[in-house]
Amino acid sequence: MLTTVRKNTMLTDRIYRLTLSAPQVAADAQPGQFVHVRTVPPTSWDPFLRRPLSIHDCSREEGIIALLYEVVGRGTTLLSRLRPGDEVDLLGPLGRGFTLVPDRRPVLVGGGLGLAPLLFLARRLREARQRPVVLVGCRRGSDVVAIDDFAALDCKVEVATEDGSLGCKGMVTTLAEKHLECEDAVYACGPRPMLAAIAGLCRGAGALLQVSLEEKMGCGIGACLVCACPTPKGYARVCTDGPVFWAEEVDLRG
Amino acid sequence: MLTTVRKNTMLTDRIYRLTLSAPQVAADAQPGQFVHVRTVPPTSWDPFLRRPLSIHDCSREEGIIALLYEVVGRGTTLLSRLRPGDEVDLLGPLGRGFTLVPDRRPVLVGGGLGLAPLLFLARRLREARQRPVVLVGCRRGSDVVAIDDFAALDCKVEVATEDGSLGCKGMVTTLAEKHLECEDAVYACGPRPMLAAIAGLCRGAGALLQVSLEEKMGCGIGACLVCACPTPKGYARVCTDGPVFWAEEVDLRG
Amino acid sequence: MADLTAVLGPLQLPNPVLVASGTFGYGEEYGTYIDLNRLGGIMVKGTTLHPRRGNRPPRIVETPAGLLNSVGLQNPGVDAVISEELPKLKELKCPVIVNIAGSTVDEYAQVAARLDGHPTVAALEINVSCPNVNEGGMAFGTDPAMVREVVQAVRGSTDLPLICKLSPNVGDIVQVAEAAVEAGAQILSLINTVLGMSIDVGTRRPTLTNVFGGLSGPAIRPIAVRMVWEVYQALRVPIIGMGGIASGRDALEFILAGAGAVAVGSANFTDPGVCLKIIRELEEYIEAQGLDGLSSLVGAAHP
Amino acid sequence: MADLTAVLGPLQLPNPVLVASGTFGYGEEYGTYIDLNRLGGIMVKGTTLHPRRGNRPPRIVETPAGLLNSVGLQNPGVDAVISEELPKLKELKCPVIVNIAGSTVDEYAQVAARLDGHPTVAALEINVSCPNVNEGGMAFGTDPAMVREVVQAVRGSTDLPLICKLSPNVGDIVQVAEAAVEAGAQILSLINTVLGMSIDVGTRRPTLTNVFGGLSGPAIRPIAVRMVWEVYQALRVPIIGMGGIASGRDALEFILAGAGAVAVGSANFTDPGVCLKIIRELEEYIEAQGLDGLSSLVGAAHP
Ligand SMILES: Cc1cc2nc3c(=O)[nH]c(=O)nc-3n(C[C@H](O)[C@H](O)[C@H](O)COP(=O)(O)OP(=O)(O)OC[C@H]3O[C@@H](n4cnc5c(N)ncnc54)[C@H](O)[C@@H]3O)c2cc1C
Ligand SMILES: Cc1cc2nc3c(=O)[nH]c(=O)nc-3n(C[C@H](O)[C@H](O)[C@H](O)COP(=O)(O)OP(=O)(O)OC[C@H]3O[C@@H](n4cnc5c(N)ncnc54)[C@H](O)[C@@H]3O)c2cc1C
Ligand SMILES: Cc1cc2nc3c(=O)[nH]c(=O)nc-3n(C[C@H](O)[C@H](O)[C@H](O)COP(=O)(O)O)c2cc1C
Ligand SMILES: Cc1cc2nc3c(=O)[nH]c(=O)nc-3n(C[C@H](O)[C@H](O)[C@H](O)COP(=O)(O)O)c2cc1C
Ligand code: FES
Ligand code: FES
Repeated sequence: MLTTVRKNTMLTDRIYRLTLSAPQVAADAQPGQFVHVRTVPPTSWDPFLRRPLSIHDCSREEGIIALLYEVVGRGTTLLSRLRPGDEVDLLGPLGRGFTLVPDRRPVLVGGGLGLAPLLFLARRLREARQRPVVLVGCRRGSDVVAIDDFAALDCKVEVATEDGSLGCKGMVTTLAEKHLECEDAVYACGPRPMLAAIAGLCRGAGALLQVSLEEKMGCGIGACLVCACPTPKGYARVCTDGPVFWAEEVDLRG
Repeated sequence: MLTTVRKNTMLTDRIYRLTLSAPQVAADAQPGQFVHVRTVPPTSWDPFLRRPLSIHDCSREEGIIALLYEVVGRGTTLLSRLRPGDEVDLLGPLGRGFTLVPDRRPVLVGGGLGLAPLLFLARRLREARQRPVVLVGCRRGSDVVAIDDFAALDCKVEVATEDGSLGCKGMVTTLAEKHLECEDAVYACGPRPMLAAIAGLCRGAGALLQVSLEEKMGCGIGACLVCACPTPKGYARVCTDGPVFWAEEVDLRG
Repeated sequence: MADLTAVLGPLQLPNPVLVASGTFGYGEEYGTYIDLNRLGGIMVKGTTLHPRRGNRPPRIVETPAGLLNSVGLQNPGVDAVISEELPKLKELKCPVIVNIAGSTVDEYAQVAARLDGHPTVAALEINVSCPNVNEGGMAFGTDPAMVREVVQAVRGSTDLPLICKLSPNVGDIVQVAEAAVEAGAQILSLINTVLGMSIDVGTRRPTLTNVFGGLSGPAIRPIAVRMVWEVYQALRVPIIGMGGIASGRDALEFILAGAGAVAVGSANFTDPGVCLKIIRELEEYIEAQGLDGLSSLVGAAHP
Repeated sequence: MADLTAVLGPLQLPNPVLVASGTFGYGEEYGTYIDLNRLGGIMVKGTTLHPRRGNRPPRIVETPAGLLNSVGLQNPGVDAVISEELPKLKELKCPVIVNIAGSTVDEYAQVAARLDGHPTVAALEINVSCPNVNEGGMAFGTDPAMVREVVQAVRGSTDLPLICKLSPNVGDIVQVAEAAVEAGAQILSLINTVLGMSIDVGTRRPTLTNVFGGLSGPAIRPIAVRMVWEVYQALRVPIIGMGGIASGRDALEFILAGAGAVAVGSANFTDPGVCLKIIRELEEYIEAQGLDGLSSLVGAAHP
């Protein structure tokens, strides 16, 4: 599906927000779902694969979605060159998103760019009259982005940085531990070790936990079986059985 | 060498003129030389090879060069997407250009996009106080471009189109035949059969003929030997022994 | 409207564009993107006697104009395929071809026997790129004698049209092709993935848990076209060509080299609509050239 | 400054980045783009006993992330190389390796004999991908016995360090590598181009006049890395790795797979400065990782 670049804003030296006119995606998207993005024009076969990116924000009314991405390799470097008016070919919305748990107190935990899907989630939680706490963990203070957007939704935001240059010094798991005394529906996205740690905390505290996982993808729609994620019942597909799983469904050490 | 797009103007449905800030190329270029252009950003390996394009026009003072190209395949399609401010990686100026023959009456013969190198040549001939006649052959009148630019140099231009929709109906060789009665230094670029026909005429009329040839290229600088052109003494390299040859040097049937 | 019917020995296809095994699951997922009935055929994913978990991730790594995969034949086993998957494909208008795999000659034969006579199955495609556990894990497809043995065993277990899918990881593809045909394969598929690998310079370890993977995508197209050409030249046998096809032009390249039909694999990942686009482009080509069908193009590039 | 010295058996290189034979001529042309003295070595173009005209054009066709070439060993013959080309390379600081080719075992031996003891030649690289006229045009490199014969004959004709450059168009690269080493090759180069072809759907004829061509460029990198890995795993012999290298990362992939040095071919076409860029990236990597040289990285991805 062809979409059009509205804006491609550099937020830090490595992190960009790409805003796209994509009415169909915006109409159907659920928080936690992703789009599968082609990074080159149709006449080029390299890079060959699409890139999965979470839907960072979404406005049905305006027909736009936003993606928040970090430049890590060839594909994201190409994305960073996009300019307003350029066309972007994407598939989506794809995958299983977050389940909004009613009657529970939500806490959103994002490690690094794991923050990406949580803004859209926060927006939908607010629409459902819940008021999530948002916990953000980053290496350095200069990597912290999108805080204002959460604040604009009237969410409480707490930050932990490893170098202590913003918020508490330390890991986001420390923040989470404290919050599990009152909040009991956890939505988390970030590196596996972080998710595994959060899962341990939630088991202890009796909180419900959903995690959004990453795995390299081929088709992105469930057909090729390359995006395998170990579960007690064999391998699940991150692209269609996930990317969001209930913590119990998956083996987070794998 | 990185150059910057000034303009990329669509002249017809398939023909574009790309104007680049390229002071070094502009300083060194001779008419008939070409540049070897990369059509994708450095993070993409497809299309892999550079594309050879003649230097269509050149201004030392402004540090700019112009390329005139037809969209025929993957590389030129990518070029047609370039916008002002984009960077273009090119090598050049490359190859052996036209030798300006003094004390002879020049006629420039361009078949189709073979016209490309002739504007720069006309400019240099004018600077040398010669006044070339320019003969242009095209399939259809709507393919004829750059005529005004020759006129602005005060060159006489005659056009032949196969469908008769502009200028004389017929081949540019018919125009050439007539002119060989007075003009006696011929500079030609176009399809092989046209060049072979012109060569026949020039032999008959005793005119000096230089031809600019095309062959698929790898390195573009003389090292890989893929751009072979048959000559009486074995294969020559179009990229460095040419692209401009004296008609006698090469076997135009090959 | 151009007639695109493709006839490959005992197998007739509504058009020559199939989807390649393992890249398209059992079709279902792509059904939301395209009308599956318009495909030339679906080659479903590799089926073994028993269920297979597949390899530990990562199972994929992108390479220049292609990708390496090491799915490791994850599949629910032939019985589940028969009870769960084939029924869903029953109403489909295009032929369904089941790709079969095994670790021993006997396993191939048993899988074939269970599928024999199944009304939803138009043909079997034997994937000989699997490691032979009785030969120290050497792939069946790298040795003409082992290919002969597998094909013969399968031939003895079913009356279904038989396609043998060759591995490109050999010195002489014609030799292997000959063995397959002599043993009873009526059609050849070529090529399967090319053995490759990638190393993660960060971890300094192979990127794929399985170390090696199969290279597919546009990168391998020139190798695949060459092998189709060689086999057609030598044997004039019906061929399904594949390896990097992503456009009508690419499909034509294989057809001109000698393929009576083609299969599209990795390109589906880039564009789920690519097969229908290819069919449309072939139709346009045939009409523009004033041909009345495909057959005059098959192998037409040979002198 | 990181020490990049690479030692491959009898051959010592100032750094591990060579340029691959046939893609760099005799260096001259690239001399206007880079300081040739900074290269790890130059492998000059394939040299035969007598001058060769080469194939009729077109000799190249672009393919996804790569290219097919069929230059056909155009070269002025060994005597002209000795009298015209080698003298120009005399002052160069980096080693010069001459790639030799032939149509018969005897031709290889004669070319080697004429180059033996030449002060400008640091080593010979035997290109065994040439067709053997005495075996119906079958490439020497596809048969371990023929490889053995060629290498032995060359070994008998020169005391220069001997590199055998293997063809990837085989089922089992280790077998061929073994034959080459047993016959006296001290170093192996791998890989040469992969046999491929392309068809022009406009003319419906093979695009290359020669029909087949050799595939090179990033497209083949995963195949090349796999073969370097397999040969290193089996033989722990000094290897010069090549095939699609275009960055420091790519070079490291080969080194970690077991290559003591690498050669860059087609990527020079895309960027004449690529070799110096790769050398710089390797230096940066070694310094960033706190290593004191390359040697601990060679083959480090093996368990
Ligand atoms: C469901 C899902 C949602 C994601 N959402 C975001 C997001 O919102 N923002 C963001 O910055 N990143 C996100 N990622 C990670 C993102 O996909 C990778 O950073 C990106 O693909 C890297 O591409 P590259 O070409 O720059 O890197 P390269 O390293 O050049 O990529 C090489 C290959 O590896 C794959 N790859 C590399 N890293 C990852 C990864 N972490 N996960 C999956 N595939 C990877 C690429 O897709 C490509 O196929 C998400 C991943 C998944 C699976
Ligand atoms: C010295 C020289 C000067 C040229 N000057 C011009 C010019 O000023 N304007 C212009 O429009 N064209 C010119 N051409 C032709 C131009 O190079 C091709 O049209 C262009 O490379 C096509 O690229 P593509 O990717 O669009 O086509 P594709 O068909 O996709 O290209 C595939 C491959 O074939 C090569 N190729 C295709 N056609 C030609 C051709 N005619 N000559 C050489 N290589 C070719 C490409 O470079 C590429 O490697 C010139 C060619 C040469 C050799
Ligand atoms: C993810 C993936 C899984 C595959 N699984 C199978 C399989 O199960 N059986 C088989 O015969 N081929 C399998 N293949 C090979 C393809 O069917 C096809 O032969 C190959 O990918 C070349 O075609 P392509 O370049 O169009 O992808 C698989 C390929 C991919 C990419
Ligand atoms: C145009 C061209 C000419 C080549 N000529 C030779 C040659 O004469 N001898 C040889 O051994 N290899 C030759 N090769 C193969 C290269 O040396 C190299 O092994 C191969 O291209 C793979 O490396 P690359 O992908 O970096 O190009 C040639 C390759 C190309 C592209
Ligand atoms: S990416 Fe293909 S199944 Fe998930
Ligand atoms: S293109 Fe390499 S020698 Fe001309």
